[in-house]
Amino acid sequence: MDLRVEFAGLVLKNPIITASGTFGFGLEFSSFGDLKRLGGIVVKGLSLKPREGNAMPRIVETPCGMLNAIGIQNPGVEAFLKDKLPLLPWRETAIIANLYACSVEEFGDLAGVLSGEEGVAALEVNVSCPNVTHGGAAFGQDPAQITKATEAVKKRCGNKPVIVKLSPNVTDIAVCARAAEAGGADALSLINTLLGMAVDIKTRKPVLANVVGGLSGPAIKPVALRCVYQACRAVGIPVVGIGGIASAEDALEFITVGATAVEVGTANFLRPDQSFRIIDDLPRAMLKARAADMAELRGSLVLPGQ
Amino acid sequence: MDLRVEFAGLVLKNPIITASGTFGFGLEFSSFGDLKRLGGIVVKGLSLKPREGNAMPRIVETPCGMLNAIGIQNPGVEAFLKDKLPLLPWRETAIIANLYACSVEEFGDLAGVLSGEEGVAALEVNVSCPNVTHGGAAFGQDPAQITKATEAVKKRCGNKPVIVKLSPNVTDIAVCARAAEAGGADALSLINTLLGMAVDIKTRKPVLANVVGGLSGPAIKPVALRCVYQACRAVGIPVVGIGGIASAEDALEFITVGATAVEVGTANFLRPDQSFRIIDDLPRAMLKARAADMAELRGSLVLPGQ
Amino acid sequence: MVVRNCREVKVQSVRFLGTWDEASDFVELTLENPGWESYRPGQFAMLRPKHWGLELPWGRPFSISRLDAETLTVFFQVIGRGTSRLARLNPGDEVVVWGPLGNGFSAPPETPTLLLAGGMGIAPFRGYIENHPTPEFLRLFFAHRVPLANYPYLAMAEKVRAEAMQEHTPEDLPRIIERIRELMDENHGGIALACGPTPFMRTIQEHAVAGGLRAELSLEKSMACGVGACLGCVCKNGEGKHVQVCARGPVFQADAVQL
Amino acid sequence: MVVRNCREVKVQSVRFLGTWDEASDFVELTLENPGWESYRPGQFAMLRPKHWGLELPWGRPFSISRLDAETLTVFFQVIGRGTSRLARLNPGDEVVVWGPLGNGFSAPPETPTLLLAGGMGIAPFRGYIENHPTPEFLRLFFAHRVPLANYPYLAMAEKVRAEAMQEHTPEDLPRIIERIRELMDENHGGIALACGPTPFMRTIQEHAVAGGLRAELSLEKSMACGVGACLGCVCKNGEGKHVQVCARGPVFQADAVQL
Ligand SMILES: Cc1cc2nc3c(=O)[nH]c(=O)nc-3n(C[C@H](O)[C@H](O)[C@H](O)COP(=O)(O)OP(=O)(O)OC[C@H]3O[C@@H](n4cnc5c(N)ncnc54)[C@H](O)[C@@H]3O)c2cc1C
Ligand SMILES: Cc1cc2nc3c(=O)[nH]c(=O)nc-3n(C[C@H](O)[C@H](O)[C@H](O)COP(=O)(O)OP(=O)(O)OC[C@H]3O[C@@H](n4cnc5c(N)ncnc54)[C@H](O)[C@@H]3O)c2cc1C
Ligand SMILES: Cc1cc2nc3c(=O)[nH]c(=O)nc-3n(C[C@H](O)[C@H](O)[C@H](O)COP(=O)(O)O)c2cc1C
Ligand SMILES: Cc1cc2nc3c(=O)[nH]c(=O)nc-3n(C[C@H](O)[C@H](O)[C@H](O)COP(=O)(O)O)c2cc1C
Ligand code: FES
Ligand code: FES
Repeated sequence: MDLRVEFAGLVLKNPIITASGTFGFGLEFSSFGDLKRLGGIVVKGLSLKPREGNAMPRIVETPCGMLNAIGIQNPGVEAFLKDKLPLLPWRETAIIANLYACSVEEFGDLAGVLSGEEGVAALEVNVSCPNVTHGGAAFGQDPAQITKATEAVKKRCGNKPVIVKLSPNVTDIAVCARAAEAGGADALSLINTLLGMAVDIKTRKPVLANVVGGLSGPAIKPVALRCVYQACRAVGIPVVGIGGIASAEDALEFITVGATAVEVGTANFLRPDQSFRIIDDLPRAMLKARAADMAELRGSLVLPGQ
Repeated sequence: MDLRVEFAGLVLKNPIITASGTFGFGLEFSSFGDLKRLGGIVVKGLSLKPREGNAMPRIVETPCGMLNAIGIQNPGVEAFLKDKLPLLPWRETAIIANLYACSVEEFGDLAGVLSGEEGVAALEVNVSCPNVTHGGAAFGQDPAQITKATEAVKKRCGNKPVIVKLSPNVTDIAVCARAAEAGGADALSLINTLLGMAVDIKTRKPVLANVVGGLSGPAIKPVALRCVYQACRAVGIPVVGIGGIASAEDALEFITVGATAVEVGTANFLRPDQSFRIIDDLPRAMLKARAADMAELRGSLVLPGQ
Repeated sequence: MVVRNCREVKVQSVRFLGTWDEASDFVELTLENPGWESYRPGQFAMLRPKHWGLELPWGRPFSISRLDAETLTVFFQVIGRGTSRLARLNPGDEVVVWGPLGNGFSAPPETPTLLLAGGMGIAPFRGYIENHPTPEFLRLFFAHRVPLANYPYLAMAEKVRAEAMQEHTPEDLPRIIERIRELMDENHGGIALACGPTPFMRTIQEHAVAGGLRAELSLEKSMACGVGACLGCVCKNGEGKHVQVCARGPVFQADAVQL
Repeated sequence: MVVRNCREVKVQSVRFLGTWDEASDFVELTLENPGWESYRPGQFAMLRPKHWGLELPWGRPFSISRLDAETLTVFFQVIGRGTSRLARLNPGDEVVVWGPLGNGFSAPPETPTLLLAGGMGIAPFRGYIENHPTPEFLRLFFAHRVPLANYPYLAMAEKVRAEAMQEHTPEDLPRIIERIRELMDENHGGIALACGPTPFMRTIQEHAVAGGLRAELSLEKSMACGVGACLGCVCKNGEGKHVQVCARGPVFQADAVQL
């Protein structure tokens, strides 16, 4: 069965991409499956300078999900290009850089650094980090900032496709989707995490040192699917669905409402080969949906009365 | 152990209230526990006229949660007052009416009908129903409408305390909380459901006839707790915490971040006596939190660095 | 056999005792009797194993298939997440049960009564036959897809006049429908009770309404609470009003419900 | 005993074989060996029963307590949602295992080696002792709260020089700390390996750093991935940089980590 998908100039073997922050730099998983089999890999969020991230504790398990407040710990974009990218199978699999910045200018600078890198297939612009108040949150929730950040990245990215990753913590996701499209985004990806919190009643302290964190995992799948559905109706550019995807069926739900590809995040923690297993299982799920290929399934949602 | 809580002129035996739409009119549960033991009962959403609600299917189970699109099916406020209220132990337990309307005027009218009813302890104003586009959604997401609806209810409610129930589907819950406070709300309750969706890939149809529905249950607890935390910091009026509460520990997490009482919703489906079991379990959980009474625990969250 | 009124319904935690055939997808699951003295066949129970945690927040509704002094039996097919976990219980595991729920079938004595079962719809009739005051007036018709050995049919056929038809191919369907209509016509003056998939029930409803025959239909909807509170399981009654299948049904007069 | 490099780590689904004492909260859990030929004591495994579904999305990390040709054993205490479910596995249940993970303790031959175990921190030393090339150079000190019979201590004490001290009341603590310091001083020139609760480790770290003694500490943090990808389990290294406990540890040189 042909599982290929094409969008924004990318050709992926299948629609399964690993989500930023949940698959490291890919190399951590090379003993659990052949990285070349993945549709793509979005690496951990990259900033201009190295970042140590937030204080510990940074993660907590919640019913069917988890909260994280990693705070974009990363070695910086230069170290990624020097130490990690050369080890990745970038000729065979789309390696997508995830850009984290706290200002429009920094986003532009990051795009400039990555624009000439042969091994980078596309840029994913994280305008939605809920963990860090300075910059991240403001960006993701303000349509004007989304447009500006997108424009800044588009101006400096060379010929790399630009995917803007949206936060769900907004009143109207369609407005944010259109804001990114207006800025020239080649595609959207969504959702990033929902802002959440947990308290340890024994100590009466927030479990996360950062107090609040991002909720991800199967718990949020219904919210993610709704957001992707709304975004797909709001814009003309391709959409990558993210949020709680743990099985091939889950992936196909997102494609049915209009996503072109999907990213698997928290499910990589169920077992480290989960993304590979989802790919293995795609043909079976496609038969269940009686879908000939991905293009036929995409956006084929049958609304009541149709 | 003294579990009493007082707020907005109400005195409750304990902080456990059953949430609207998940406990019917209370009577459905009278064989599973003594209704008089509950802190309070919020009845199913009431509208001026009877409503048939949405088409079927209306509910779907999701990981650690559920989606519903009941569409406020109810016999109308008059039928409630005539047929249900007299059967409830309203002298011993706070019976709280949940008001659903599609305009500011209707909210005022509903308050007018209920204002003189001895058996009604308080009014909960549902400005957040995500299921119905006409009216509900607009109200819950627009701070100006929240203020107006609150004012309209306050003007006509006689001496009944008014609790405004907020939707979490907004960019900034603090803004909505302050909007309700500005309208004269005596208390807030939150959260209502998160807007979500599910698709059956076999039929390629949305599982819910209404396409989208409200996500509730343990899955959303982290989001609810964060919203309650933010609302408690934003306003001076008491806050009732709602969202995913399934145990006494969960209830105490909400009280620790500042809630005065809580409502138990989807957990009533785990088993029909769950709210009674949570009350039974409160003293043990209070010991775990080393809390002397509810007032001492309320808002005692210890932030990092404190 | 008394109709239990709602106030007597209790939640109990009981032990799982075993299943009839561990390898099959058709599971006869036996629990300790939760202390119920009687029930009305057609009533159902909500089951939720204690160790389910939170992933599946709802109980699962099943027709009460048998009740005796010691045991409660339900008969189900593994179709999804809940039933596959129920089929893997270990002896001694605790199951939370609430019931008996709903209204149940009529059981008029000395009245020709036609039991129309489609597939898993056979479950409630097991106890119906065992508890009927005049079983000699009963007649069972069973339409099924998988082999008869998967169902408790044979034990039932020993007690009442019974016949079964298997749907091997879609072409068998018209013959089955024809036979149902014949039997309903023959049963004129009596009552027909039906439980099965929606198309099966629709056939029966149409024929009953058209012919003015007395019939009762047992409905299935996804259920969250099982006690009439959530309004998630409604169907339309004769006047087009939404009523809860769990509390006002699951059994409806054929002319008083829209399928 | 070779250090497995990361590329050899596999996810395997293996069968649960049994536990040592079904009624206890201290569980020695034995699984089929997932096909591992060797491991380095101090390394750990992530365990996730296949039937867990989605409620608990993370595996649970446990020190490898023993490994032989047929079996993999971990030793844990029931403390929360995951461990209580692990303690209730049924024989034949499948468990997904990934490992061996992390770096493990040094095992220099013919070197006086002091094993300092606090509570459940005894788990990795079981296999350490069994696999050491020169066990006569090992000495075990075990600080514990609950009775000794709950731990695999006695089996270990048969093989190496060992002593145990129980903390009955908080007043016992200074004596225990004193004894640890004495033993560490006596072991000067050798190496101390420690695993236990944070205050226990802090005592050892302080004494090692102050005295310039060679020591290794095995850390515990909540883990999601176990393979260095999520950055949820970090500690600060000597330079104050965040490093993953799962991938760069769990064993750290005492002077190269902040507790
Ligand atoms: C009153 C009543 C009596 C029933 N009696 C029987 C019986 O005796 N034997 C039997 O095999 N089945 C019976 N059913 C159907 C049975 O409840 C479902 O097959 C079962 O709930 C499926 O659960 P699942 O988790 O395996 O399926 P999933 O598809 O994983 O379940 C997802 C959700 O959908 C609901 N659901 C799925 N299919 C059905 C269905 N056909 N009817 C109602 N809800 C459904 C489930 O309850 C669950 O909430 C009855 C249903 C009702 C309402
Ligand atoms: C490398 C390593 C080796 C370990 N070896 C052992 C061992 O041999 N024996 C043993 O009894 N325990 C060991 N632990 C601790 C063990 O992993 C936890 O006790 C266990 O995960 C608790 O899970 P739970 O679901 O029962 O607890 P819950 O509190 O319900 O778990 C909630 C979450 O917190 C995490 N968590 C809670 N307590 C701890 C803890 N102390 N350390 C790390 N994460 C925690 C859990 O993994 C889970 O993700 C080890 C931990 C690590 C990191
Ligand atoms: C531990 C962790 C770290 C993450 N780090 C990033 C990040 O660096 N950049 C980013 O855009 N998203 C990050 N995310 C968000 C995920 O990429 C994804 O959008 C989100 O988790 C929802 O998908 P899921 O439910 O499949 O996990 C992170 C998520 C987790 C759980
Ligand atoms: C089936 C169902 C029906 C509901 N009906 C109403 C309603 O009529 N009015 C209202 O304000 N909230 C209604 N809610 C929302 C709940 O009262 C509650 O705010 C929400 O479910 C979150 O709490 P929970 O996670 O504990 O269920 C309904 C929820 C469910 C699940
Ligand atoms: S299942 Fe809740 S009303 Fe019927
Ligand atoms: S547990 Fe994920 S990095 Fe260590």
